Amino acid sequence: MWEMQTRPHVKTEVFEGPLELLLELIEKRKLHISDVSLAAVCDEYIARISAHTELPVGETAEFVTLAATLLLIKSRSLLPTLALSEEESRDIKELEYRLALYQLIKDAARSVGEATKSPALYEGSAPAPEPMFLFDASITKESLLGAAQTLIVGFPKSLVLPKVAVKKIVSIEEMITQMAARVSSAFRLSFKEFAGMNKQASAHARHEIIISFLALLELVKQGIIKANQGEHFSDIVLESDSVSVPSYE
Amino acid sequence: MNENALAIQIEGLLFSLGRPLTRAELCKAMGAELDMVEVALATLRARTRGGIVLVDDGKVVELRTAPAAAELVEKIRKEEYSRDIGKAGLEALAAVIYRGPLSRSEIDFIRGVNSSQTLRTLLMRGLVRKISNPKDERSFLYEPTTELLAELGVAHKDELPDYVSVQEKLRTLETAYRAQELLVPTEEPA
Amino acid sequence: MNENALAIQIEGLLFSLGRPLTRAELCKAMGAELDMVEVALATLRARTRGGIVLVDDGKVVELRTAPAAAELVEKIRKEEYSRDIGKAGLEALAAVIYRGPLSRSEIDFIRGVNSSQTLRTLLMRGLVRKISNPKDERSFLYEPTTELLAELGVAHKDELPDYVSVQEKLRTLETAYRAQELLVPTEEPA
Repeated sequence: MWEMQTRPHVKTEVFEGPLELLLELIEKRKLHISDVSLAAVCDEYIARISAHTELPVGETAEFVTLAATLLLIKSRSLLPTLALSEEESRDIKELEYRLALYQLIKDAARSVGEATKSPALYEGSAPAPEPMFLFDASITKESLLGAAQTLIVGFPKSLVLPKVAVKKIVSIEEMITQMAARVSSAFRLSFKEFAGMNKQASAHARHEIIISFLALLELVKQGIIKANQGEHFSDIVLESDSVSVPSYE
Repeated sequence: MNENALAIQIEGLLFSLGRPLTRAELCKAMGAELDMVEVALATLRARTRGGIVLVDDGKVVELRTAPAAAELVEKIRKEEYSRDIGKAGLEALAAVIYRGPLSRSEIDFIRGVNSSQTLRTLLMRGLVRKISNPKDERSFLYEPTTELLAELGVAHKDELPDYVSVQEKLRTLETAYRAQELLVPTEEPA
Repeated sequence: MNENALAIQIEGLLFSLGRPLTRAELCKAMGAELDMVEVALATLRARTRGGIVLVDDGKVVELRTAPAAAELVEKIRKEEYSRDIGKAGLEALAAVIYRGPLSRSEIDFIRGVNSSQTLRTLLMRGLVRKISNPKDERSFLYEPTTELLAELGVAHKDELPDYVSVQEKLRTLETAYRAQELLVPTEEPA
């Protein structure tokens, strides 16, 4: 029933969307979907999308939004004191859910693909009735023109970008800058909290925070270096300043 | 192959082709001897309790609607024919008239939905007809019948209102969409 | 009319019209209640020993050749079938089969990718159809068709590999997520 269509073959990407890439990274490490595994693959995810000068058209925003959530998960694993907002923890939960859902559907898609190789059930041909001409009064020059116009209007003009995603962050670099600022402010906040706490305990906690945060910065830098833009380095310097704050004591 | 398996295959083949087959054709298709085919045909003739029966004139065999269902079929056919061709019918007809002759998959492409049922109705009502596709002999193209054009009061389809401009617009949109499809690396070619 | 007579009439009608019919069309044609029609359809579905099978997508039924006849039919019809659906198409189909009917944005949400072009291709091939969304008149839902089932070689969704277990897993996942979501008030996923 389907007719052959000959079209030049398009070389496809190894991964089509952000969920697919993320799932691939997790499955490659034979991990289950959890915040731990998501934190573990964060760096590689960012490296992979940074290496792609051209992400699939229309999906860039989705890739970046997901990277932001991953960075947040990673940040929290490095900075256990990082308090998440309601929206942030919802984003993380949603990502884990979407990934698990996608994993199931992707496996099911494989079964569907296998089923297409099984014998198809073919159409019958009804015994042909005698040829005739049965006009219908609704067919007029005007109604045909109207139908043609419907076809013109209904033709997809361009690929519609997902509205929600477009509103979100546009570039990886910008997103990382925002994340760095977010984590840095969380750090300052927790430093203030600690300052008011028991001296000994806070000294210990501060020590841990500094180590964690340096590790995090390293990660953020990895993501930014590829962009090699001076302005982003200045962001890091700014973050380093905040790291140096505890040493004033 | 036993005669039951043979009967299944014969039934499937007759159903799919929708035309009478000679015993010689059956033997050839099955790669079976005539006596085996006769046994299988006897099995099929014995099945008289369904809505489909095997009609056998001794030379050719064919599947037909059972007499028990004939009256109903007649009634429903009449109802279908007296009905308007509907929005889908008008759209497919417009595609065929303004952009035709077109293959079924091209009509599907312009409408963005599968048109096989709609085209079947248009064919049965004699509003469009199939012509062979010069580019691919396995497939057909659809074009409006002369009766349809006569009924619309035009000698040729280009006398229809806005014929050239509508055709041009559709062509531009199709070309643009196909070009875009090629740019998007996310989709396997259909 | 008893259900056996009804089954004969339905089979005859499907055969002679040569197209899929909805349950609503059948009820109207037979002048019968839905539950009677369901019983008759179950009778037809149970007849699995012939060369013709009843494919049922839950809403629409259609007669098709049995899998046992597929090889022969393919050989005789000598048509070129492009059965390659592509990775994107298979994922969208899996979502629609195992979790459908779904809106386009729900499919996008599951796949993490814009699926509009993929869905258009599937619509063109008649593998999915659009139905109106009961929750939102302006949008559509996509659901599987008899064409899709026939292409996958099954007469009914539940004959698909792992149909029950995949459904079960999806339900478990969903329940866990919803329960968790109740703790954090949230909007509907896009």
